[in-house]
Amino acid sequence: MTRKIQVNRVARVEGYGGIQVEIADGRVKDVKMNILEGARFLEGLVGGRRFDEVPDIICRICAICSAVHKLTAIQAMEDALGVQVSERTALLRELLVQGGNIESHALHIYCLALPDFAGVASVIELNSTHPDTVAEGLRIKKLGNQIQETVGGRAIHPENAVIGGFGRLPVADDIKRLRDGMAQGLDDVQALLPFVRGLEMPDYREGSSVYVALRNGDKDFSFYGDRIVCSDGAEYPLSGYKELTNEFVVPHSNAKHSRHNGKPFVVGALARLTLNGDRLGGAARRAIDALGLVLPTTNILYNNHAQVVELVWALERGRDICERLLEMGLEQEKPVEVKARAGVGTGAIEAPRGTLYHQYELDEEGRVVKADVVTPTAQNLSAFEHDMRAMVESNQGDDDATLRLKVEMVVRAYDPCISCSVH
Amino acid sequence: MSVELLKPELARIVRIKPMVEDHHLFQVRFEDAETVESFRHRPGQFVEMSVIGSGEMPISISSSPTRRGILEFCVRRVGRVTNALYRLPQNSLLGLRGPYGNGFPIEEMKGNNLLIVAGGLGMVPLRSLLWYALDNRRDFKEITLMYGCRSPAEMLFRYELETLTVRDDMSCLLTVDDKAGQEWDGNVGVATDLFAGVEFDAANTYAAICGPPIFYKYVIQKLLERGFSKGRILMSLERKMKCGIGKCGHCGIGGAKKLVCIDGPIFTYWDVVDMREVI
Amino acid sequence: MAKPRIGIYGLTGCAGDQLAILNCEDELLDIVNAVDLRSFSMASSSNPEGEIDVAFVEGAVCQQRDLDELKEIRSRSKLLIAIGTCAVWGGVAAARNDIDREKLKEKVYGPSGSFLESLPVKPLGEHVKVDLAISGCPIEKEELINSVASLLRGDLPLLVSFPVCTSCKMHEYECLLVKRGQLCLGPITRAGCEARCPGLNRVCRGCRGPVDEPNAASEVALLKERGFDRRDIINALATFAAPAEKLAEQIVGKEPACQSAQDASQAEKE
Amino acid sequence: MRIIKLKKEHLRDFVGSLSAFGKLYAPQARGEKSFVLKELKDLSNLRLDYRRTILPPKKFFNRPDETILNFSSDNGYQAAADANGGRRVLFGLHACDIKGLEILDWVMRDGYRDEKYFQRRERTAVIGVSCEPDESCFCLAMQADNVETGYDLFLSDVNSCYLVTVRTSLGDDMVNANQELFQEVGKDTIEAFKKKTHAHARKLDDMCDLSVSQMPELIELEYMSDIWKDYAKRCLSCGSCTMVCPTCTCYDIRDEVELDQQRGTRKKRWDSCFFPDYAAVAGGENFRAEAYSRFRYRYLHKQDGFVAKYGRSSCVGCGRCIEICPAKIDLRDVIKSIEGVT
Ligand SMILES: Cc1cc2nc3c(=O)[nH]c(=O)nc-3n(C[C@H](O)[C@H](O)[C@H](O)COP(=O)(O)OP(=O)(O)OC[C@H]3O[C@@H](n4cnc5c(N)ncnc54)[C@H](O)[C@@H]3O)c2cc1C
Ligand code: SF4
Ligand code: SF4
Ligand code: SF4
Repeated sequence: MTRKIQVNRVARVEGYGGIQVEIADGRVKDVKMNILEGARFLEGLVGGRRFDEVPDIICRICAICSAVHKLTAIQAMEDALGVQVSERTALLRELLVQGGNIESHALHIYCLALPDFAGVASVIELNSTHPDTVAEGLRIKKLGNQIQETVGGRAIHPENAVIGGFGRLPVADDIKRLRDGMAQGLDDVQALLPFVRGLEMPDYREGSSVYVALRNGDKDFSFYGDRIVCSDGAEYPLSGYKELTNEFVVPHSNAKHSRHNGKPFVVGALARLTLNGDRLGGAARRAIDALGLVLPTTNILYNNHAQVVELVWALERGRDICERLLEMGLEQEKPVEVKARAGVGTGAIEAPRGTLYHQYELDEEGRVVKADVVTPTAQNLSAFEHDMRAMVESNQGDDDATLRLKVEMVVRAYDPCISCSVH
Repeated sequence: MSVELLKPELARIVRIKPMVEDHHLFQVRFEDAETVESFRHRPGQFVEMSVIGSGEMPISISSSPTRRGILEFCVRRVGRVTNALYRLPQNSLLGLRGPYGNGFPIEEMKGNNLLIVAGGLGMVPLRSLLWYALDNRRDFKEITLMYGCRSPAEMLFRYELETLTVRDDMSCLLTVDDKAGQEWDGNVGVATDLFAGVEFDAANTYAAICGPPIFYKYVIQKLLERGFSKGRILMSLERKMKCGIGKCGHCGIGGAKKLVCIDGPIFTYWDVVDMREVI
Repeated sequence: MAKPRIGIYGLTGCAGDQLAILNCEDELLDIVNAVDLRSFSMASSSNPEGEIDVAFVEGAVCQQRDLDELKEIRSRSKLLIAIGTCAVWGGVAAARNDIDREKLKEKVYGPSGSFLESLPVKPLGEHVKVDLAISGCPIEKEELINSVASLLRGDLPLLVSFPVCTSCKMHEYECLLVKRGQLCLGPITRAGCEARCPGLNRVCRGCRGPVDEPNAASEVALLKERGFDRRDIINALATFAAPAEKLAEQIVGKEPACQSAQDASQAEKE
Repeated sequence: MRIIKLKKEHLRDFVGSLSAFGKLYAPQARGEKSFVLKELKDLSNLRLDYRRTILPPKKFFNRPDETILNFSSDNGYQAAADANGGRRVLFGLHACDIKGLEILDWVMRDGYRDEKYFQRRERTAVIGVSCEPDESCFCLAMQADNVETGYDLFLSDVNSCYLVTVRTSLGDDMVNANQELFQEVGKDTIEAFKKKTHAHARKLDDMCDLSVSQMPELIELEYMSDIWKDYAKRCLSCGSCTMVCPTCTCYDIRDEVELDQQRGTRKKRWDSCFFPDYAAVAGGENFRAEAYSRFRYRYLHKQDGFVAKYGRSSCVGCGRCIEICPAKIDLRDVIKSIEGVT
């Protein structure tokens, strides 16, 4: 007897993807994450474009992670063109990354993931059962957008970030406002901790267990890094990301898959916490305890918890960056002048969903010869399937609807960004 | 008092009378009793009418100043604000400001014959003049109305006008381009056909005309043939308007030599004959 | 009055316009309370669909699946509103419809990607009737909220139709084209963004698509006069609204439309 | 008339003192090569070497985009509080801009007097400063190189000092509040002033070979000319020239309703006769559907219609539209094309 679990369109995720599970005679035969989102071939489309046009185009890969796409592209271009930016610029960029991260994590936790646990269809319904939580969540989400608007010039596709710096720097008053918002955000997020701790987590055996993230120096917990580290002990320089990802095409998905040593691996909040979590202090450390989060875990559903911890961290880190910027002062500075030249450059930043890589090869005129973008969701797709399989195997006794919800919860726990994965 | 010239006053739709398709007559009264008392207009003037929440538009006052208290507007449903107006039920509130525009030069016209020539929706501003003249019958000599529409079903104020055809103190000539299979035993043909068989004392007559752009061309030609001097042909013009008080610029004609909202909407043919972009 | 039935859909795109809706943090709950939300799969797992009054559709048509979905949505929607530059003009994905899809696929996916099905990228209006177009990459929150408020009344929204230069002037931003000689598309781009980019010292790249009557020929000519590389000009025009602005290339390429264009092509020959 | 002298070293002190008479606005740099009139918070930002500001002073009286009314479905329309109604001092306006304001006054007074505009005007002090023309200026041809009224004080640069013409009682108060900064005008200064004035006039004259005396007739005669079509091919209809013109006043009105459908605002925003929908009415009729007819209309209005109505062109020769046109259309060239003198 074959049993089929099918989800035509996974809801509460960005983009268009479906799930197909086939169980034959008690054995899980097939698990597929069908990525149905159309391919835009953006890597192909930027061919021939001048270097300075590329970040604005390529960030359109995804709205939710547009800030980090833009900054990763900028980083890659600066790498190729040998551009060094000021400390102020670097701080503002990190603030922008945090803004994107705060918005994205808040969106995912409060609007996309929590409804599952509360047994409702959406944040709108959640609002009738948990109005305070929703209000807090939307406030934090809005703060994330305010940061992106203030620093990036727009909440989505932040046009202010350019190669060499920023078009126009925010003024001190703006930064003060953000700092105060961050303090409020830290208050708001507290109420979430006991709530999330109390959630009932569907369990399953043997999820994916190789975690990958960037690592920065030897002290920081950061979304930036100088090397790629894997929980199986492997390490790569940023420019060696292809040895990690080994992207390949599978016929049921418009997005490529990645495997490391033939095995799926996981990037994202849970990976970052597993690998670098010991570097966390302050409110984030306390949040781990408050959530009762025990690491390492192979249950990807705890990625939701990890995102909560990172949200706390981002708010705290964001506040510190603001303080630092205010100390430094915010005199206007023009973007560093950039001269076209040939070269290859790599950029890598931790996006909300995991490590994002951009690489560009430029000709002497500074026009793109080759572009490569590897997104976190694409890296995670193999792991999606692995974890869904484990979830189904562990919960075969459930009826179809429950099982369907559980596999969907696995997918949602990854906080997939399907447009990103295809691009 | 508010310094904001563009501020409308509240008025209530007391009655909505569907006339022909997509043309309703709205009977409206100001909310404020004092305004009801103090509001005075001349035939040919218009108001800026606001549908609260949707926007504002210029609409001619279709009732005669001699019938006070309730103002009548005949509005054709054509776009955003008119559509919004049509959604309003009876008894709804509206915004009105005005009256604006010059209106017909009544004082000057008194003692003369009056010829009114209307085409289609052009009857709307002229109705005010018609009833004004009929209510002050002794001020005018002969009164003639010529009104043409495409079909009987499009004739505005048909019932009202048909009652005028039996009056012996005026001559009311109605025509349709095409019976279109509808009940009609009047004239068939374009408005200018009605000139045939009518005698004019052009030197002692004022012609007031209003209709679609093409209408002006033919009617004016007819009037000139009949010896009307350009200064005695009065026409009502329509242009895009936003403010109605001569500031927003949209209704300029002839390089804004004239603004339809304050210099018009009533112009003599002489006023505009040499002006660019008029007809 | 019954609440209008609304559906929010995304074809191929970055989801920026759906996110822009979710970014109305202060208004979101008011909006959804005022409507009967029939579909918004990015935000809800309960999507009863059925007949709807207003469909907001984001993204461009990039594959047969998009087209089928679009037609299906159209068939049960009274009003179909294209939201975002992808839906209205094609967006970034439509920049190079001149490249054969098979070639692009090969370039990005290699030989094993041959299963992928892909169409030249087109805005919605090329395939179905679009009742209203709210452009922007992404749409502007203000314009969205105003539009929804108008629609709730039963009025068609009033959208900005003048060019970015006009906004730029109202904000008194320094003109990057005239004063700094940069390649700005503001003169032919539809405003509504409050000239965001010039305000950030960045040229307008035309992310909201062209105005109703863009004089693209003159824009190209004046940019050439200022010494810009033809390729960069054409690239700029083709960034967000290639299906519309490819025209410019044709106009200028074939017959110089105006004096300065003539001069420019003259100069090129010499 | 009272004319006194202000040494340049006292300028800053004097300007600083003006904030006692209202919020002080003065020309300051914007971007790399532009200037704007904005609130002067730091005296060292004052830039009297400016040629022209991006927007003319009309922006203070006729705002680019403002809420004029608030409405609610049961209470109707209420005038919005005037956020721009306070006392102000505009320091550093050039003669052409002062003339521009005077022309604006005519329009705002004509027919229906725009009270809100005049309240703002009356609460605003205007202090003029003499200027150095650049290649886009042609104020002389437009009779706006000098103004006799329209200001409270006018500062004429005479080498190391300014001659200050006191025109109004308010100007007098401003001077009296700072008596110690001013001196009587000596013979040397008078001589220097004469020389400077003469040189200025010569310079303007040399720069400007434009005459507009027969424009109304010529525009009328050339109404059907291809000149309009030729220029319209280049014109982008970007609206910039009308936005920056000191005397262009067109605006659009729109309503914005809130989500609750109960409340909203009516807003007024600058409009331009270059836009395709400017003269378009319901049902698809457009009185100026062609780009060239819109291009022509601007000249028809400024150089013909306005002359017929007010006896002079509404152009003051400030050169803003010339400087800002991305397509490099120079109003003087258009005029010369019509005059056949190119
Ligand atoms: C002096 C005058 C008197 C008028 N009298 C009447 C009348 O009695 N009955 C009647 O049905 N119509 C009359 N009109 C025309 C009426 O103003 C337009 O039909 C109406 O403005 C259309 O508005 P809308 O929002 O439905 O159309 P849309 O096409 O959506 O127009 C949007 C806006 O543009 C402006 N506009 C559009 N068309 C016109 C126009 N023809 N004239 C002026 N402004 C316009 C208005 O501000 C309008 O709100 C008159 C016009 C003028 C100038
Ligand atoms: S910067 Fe660009 S948008 Fe602004 S006025 Fe100049 S050309 Fe127009
Ligand atoms: S200025 Fe141009 S590119 Fe920037 S947001 Fe506006 S339309 Fe888009
Ligand atoms: S038309 Fe041009 S030069 Fe004349 S006043 Fe206006 S902006 Fe200045």
